[in-house]
Amino acid sequence: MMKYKSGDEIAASFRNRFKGHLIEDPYVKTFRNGVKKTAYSQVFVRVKRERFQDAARHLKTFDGPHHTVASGSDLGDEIEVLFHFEVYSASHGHGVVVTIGTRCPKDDPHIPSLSDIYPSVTPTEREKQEFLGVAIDGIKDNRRLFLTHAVPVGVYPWRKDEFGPEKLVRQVHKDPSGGGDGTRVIADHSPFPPGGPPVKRKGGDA
Amino acid sequence: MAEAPPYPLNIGPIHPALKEPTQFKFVIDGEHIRETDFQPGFNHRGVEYLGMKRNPLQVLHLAERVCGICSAAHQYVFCRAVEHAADIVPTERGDYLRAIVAELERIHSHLLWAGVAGHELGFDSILHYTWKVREDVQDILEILCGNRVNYAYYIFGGVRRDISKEDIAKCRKILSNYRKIEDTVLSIFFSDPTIIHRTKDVGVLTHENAVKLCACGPLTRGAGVKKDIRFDWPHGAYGDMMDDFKVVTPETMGYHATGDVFSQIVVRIGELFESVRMTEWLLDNMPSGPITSEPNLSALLMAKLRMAEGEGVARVEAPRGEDIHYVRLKKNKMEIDSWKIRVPTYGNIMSWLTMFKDQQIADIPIIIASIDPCIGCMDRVTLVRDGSQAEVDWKVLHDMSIEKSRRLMR
Amino acid sequence: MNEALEAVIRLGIGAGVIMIALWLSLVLKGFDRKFAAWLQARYGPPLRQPFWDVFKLFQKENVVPERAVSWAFNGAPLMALVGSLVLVMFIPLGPVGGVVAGWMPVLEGYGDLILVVYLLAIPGLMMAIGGFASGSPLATVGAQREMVMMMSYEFPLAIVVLALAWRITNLSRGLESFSLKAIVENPLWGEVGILGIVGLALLFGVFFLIIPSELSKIPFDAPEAETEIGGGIIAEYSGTNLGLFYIADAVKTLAFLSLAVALFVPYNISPLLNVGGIGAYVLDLLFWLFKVEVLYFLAVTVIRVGAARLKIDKLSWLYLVPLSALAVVGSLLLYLDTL
Amino acid sequence: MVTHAFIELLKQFFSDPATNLFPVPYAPQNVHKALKAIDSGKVKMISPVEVPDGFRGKILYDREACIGCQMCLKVCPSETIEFVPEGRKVKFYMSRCTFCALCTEICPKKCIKMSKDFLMANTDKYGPDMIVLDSGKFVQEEKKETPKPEKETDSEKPQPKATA
Repeated sequence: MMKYKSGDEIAASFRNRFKGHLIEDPYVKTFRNGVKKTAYSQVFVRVKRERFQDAARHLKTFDGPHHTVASGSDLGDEIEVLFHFEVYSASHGHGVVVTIGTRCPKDDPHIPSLSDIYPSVTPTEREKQEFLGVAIDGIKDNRRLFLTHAVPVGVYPWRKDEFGPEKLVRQVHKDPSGGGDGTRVIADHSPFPPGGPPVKRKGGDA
Repeated sequence: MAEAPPYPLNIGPIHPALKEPTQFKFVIDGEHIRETDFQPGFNHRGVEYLGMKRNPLQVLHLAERVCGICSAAHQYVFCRAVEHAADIVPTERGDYLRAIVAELERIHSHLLWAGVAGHELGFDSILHYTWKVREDVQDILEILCGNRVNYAYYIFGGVRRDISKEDIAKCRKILSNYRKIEDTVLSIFFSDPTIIHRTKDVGVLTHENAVKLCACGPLTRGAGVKKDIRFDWPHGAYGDMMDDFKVVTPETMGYHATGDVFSQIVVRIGELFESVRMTEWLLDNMPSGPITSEPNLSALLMAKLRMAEGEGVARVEAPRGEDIHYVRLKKNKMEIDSWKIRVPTYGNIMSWLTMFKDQQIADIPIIIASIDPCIGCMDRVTLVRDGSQAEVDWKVLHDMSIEKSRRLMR
Repeated sequence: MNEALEAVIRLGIGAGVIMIALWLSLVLKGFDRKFAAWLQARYGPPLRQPFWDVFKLFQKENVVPERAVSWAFNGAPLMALVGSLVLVMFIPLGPVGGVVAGWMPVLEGYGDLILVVYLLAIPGLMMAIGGFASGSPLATVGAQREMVMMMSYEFPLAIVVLALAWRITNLSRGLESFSLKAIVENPLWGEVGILGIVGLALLFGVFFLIIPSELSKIPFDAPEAETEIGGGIIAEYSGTNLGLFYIADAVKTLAFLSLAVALFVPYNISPLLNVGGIGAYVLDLLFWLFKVEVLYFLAVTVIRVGAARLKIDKLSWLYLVPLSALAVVGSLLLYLDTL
Repeated sequence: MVTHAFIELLKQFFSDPATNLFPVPYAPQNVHKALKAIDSGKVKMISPVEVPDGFRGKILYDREACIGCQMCLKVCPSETIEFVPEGRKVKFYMSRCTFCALCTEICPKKCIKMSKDFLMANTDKYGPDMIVLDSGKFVQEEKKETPKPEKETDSEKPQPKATA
């Protein structure tokens, strides 16, 4: 029988490996439910963008990482993308949810793709591109996934800044840039305008 | 007609094989599929965006409406995610009642799926049979939760209603009815020659692909991978059940795990009756105590949730597979700061596309149905397009419908 | 003068038969739907529902797709209906022999069983033409499947018909070999020995399984396959055209089931009960209706609700190999019986 | 070939159908005329299946007992409830209601509750039937009545704990 590592051991392993490249210290949350109080835990690891792919590779040293989804949020000046995994899946009671995340500044919104390491991330990476306006370098399929071409390029529903969808809430037909009806956007359904993802200048209101 | 084969064949956005709008683009050569592409997004409702404008108690009932079939699963997982973020501990009895509703929902969802799969195969009688049988479990859910579809049963810290003695008796009676029809259902699905002909070696997802593409739910168990979040990540009452119950795979039912549609039928029908046994186990072993750790809703909302700061991930084995929510709460902010839903169908897209390889057109509906797709869960924004002259404005549609109603009333 | 009079009388009878056939076929369809519903623990639509369906379809707009070949697209349903109605003229609709020995199909003597088999192919062929003319990939796939289906089931059907016709000639009473009249008036079951009965039973079994496929019913409805290709051949049809196909299908069902009754169970009940006169005719008519309905229930309704749709490759194989082989064995047994 | 499905279907053929033919056996040609006929007693309506206790249906609102604290507005997920500043009362737009019953639980005066009425289909979503303004005084009446024994639950009694 193989040895299963606990959440704390996984967090410690990331802490040692990526010392100096961590955005915040990896932390573990452990919960106990039910009558028998069986423990299960989740680990949050936030790594700087440069070492993000390494962190994803490091996760592979634990048995059977199962990728579920990437979530993301607008933190104000930065955009955070979190990839949620489970290690020791199919282990009957030893699974640990590991979330590895990275951040990128809004004036340089791109992060590396994990699709070479985990082939199943492509749909969720496509979703992050169109919903957060963050470019994924090396994505396997650059088209939009969920948003139809009725949503203008340059509007990202999860952004809480001027690229957010607030102006679309009532008037879908108005292009935020002014003219046009905004419904026919770009032929290849790319989530970004020709120049790449929108860049927020520091201090500017755009 | 003009094109020489291979020619494109679009299934969707509206097609009898699809119960919800989505689009498949196939390149076919005679009866054979050469290439497949998939375009979701026809039913996107922006649930996550809506959620970021509401407080957790409101979102609880929005999360429920992400999907009609696995609504309890979405409430359950959202509850857990907020509890993880806000450090609320559910009560023991609450955990058990939650698991009961989740398992009952699995029974109803798998019966529903079995019917839909039968319909896709042209076997409508199975649809009528399973849906007739499904009414019973819907009745239990109605007794327990109040309504048949959106249960509104979960709350942070536990559940909203307790189960009474007579309700337990009613549940047991209905569950024993399910035990009685078990053999009939198994033989209808596992030994019908036409069903076997249509599902064996169709839409194969190999073990290797299931692991590599991170498939989830009955799909992956059909391929022989024992992934089941109820047991892998033993949350709630499932931690107590780990010794008594095992993951259902075709092997445990006495079949080979080939990963084809037939294996998935085996897994789902097997799980259905496993869930019946699980519910009975939960009813037998239910601990006493309060059903929720914070019965006062206003205190829960204004104190605990408003003051909470943190993030949480929760996963639940919905009937269709793994359901995961990520929630981040900020202090002194009523609204949820960040929310991400991932539904089983989303996780299975990549596996789905490999399943169409070298299959026939006739296999398309059952392969689509085999992962139990829930496009409505996966897509989450609706866009009302207006302004363009070629398209009908919603106001015009609204006026037209009012006019029609008036005409009918005459 | 006499010939002209006879032609007029036949025309009148023909028109009457068409009317009766249209009405009866829709009533039988109503029964089919009702029984299917009961099998599925439903109440089902009222018996008059098929009439409402036709009535409603005839009111609806007839949409012709842009890419369709409109003359073929519009002509096919009409020709399908005409084909089925002509078929009705050649097949005895009602009890034959016994008290009413003189009663025969309207066009009796103008065509034989070979013609009937040809006419049976016309509605299916027309549906395939309509499907190809629709210009939609779904309809094209459906039409291709229909052609494959026809090629498959016509083969065992031909064997069955040939075997029966040959056996009738072999009775050496100077009967015309392919005459329906001869077959109906000389039920073979009483004429052959034990081997022959087994052979006939095999042939009847093959014919029984050809019924649902000839009528494109589940599990043999691959050309229409609602959940796969959205109705296939009829995917693009609407309004009157669809209504015509609907009626053509109903009439063809009636005709084909009457043919099955005429070929294999052309018996009357009145001699058994010793009734005479007009009562015998009414009784025989009811008995004939009963036979048709029983066959409808067994060969169409029960099979339709009790099985999943087969894939076209399996379906084609089923008719070309096992059923054809069974038909050949049945014919051989019939032959061995004469030795 | 006799399959298990055939046997089950034949069993169903000889038993009663499972459907409840609500409200009339066959779809009427004109729904409104049919409804009028039912109202006038010409046609007998087949009643819908009974709903259990605790069903969440149309909202009942005791306007008198309401103190206008607006807690219900805070939890309503779908903006069903509108605050009317005159008199500090609320009104409910039933066409928006999601029947989650959060307002009934958070109400400090328990002046909102849910009835078993679920037949609310209407052509006008702002029609008089679709806006709940006042459904009589039930809070006081319930207080007057002798307190009903609560549904007996086994949560208070000791239960055998889950055994390992």
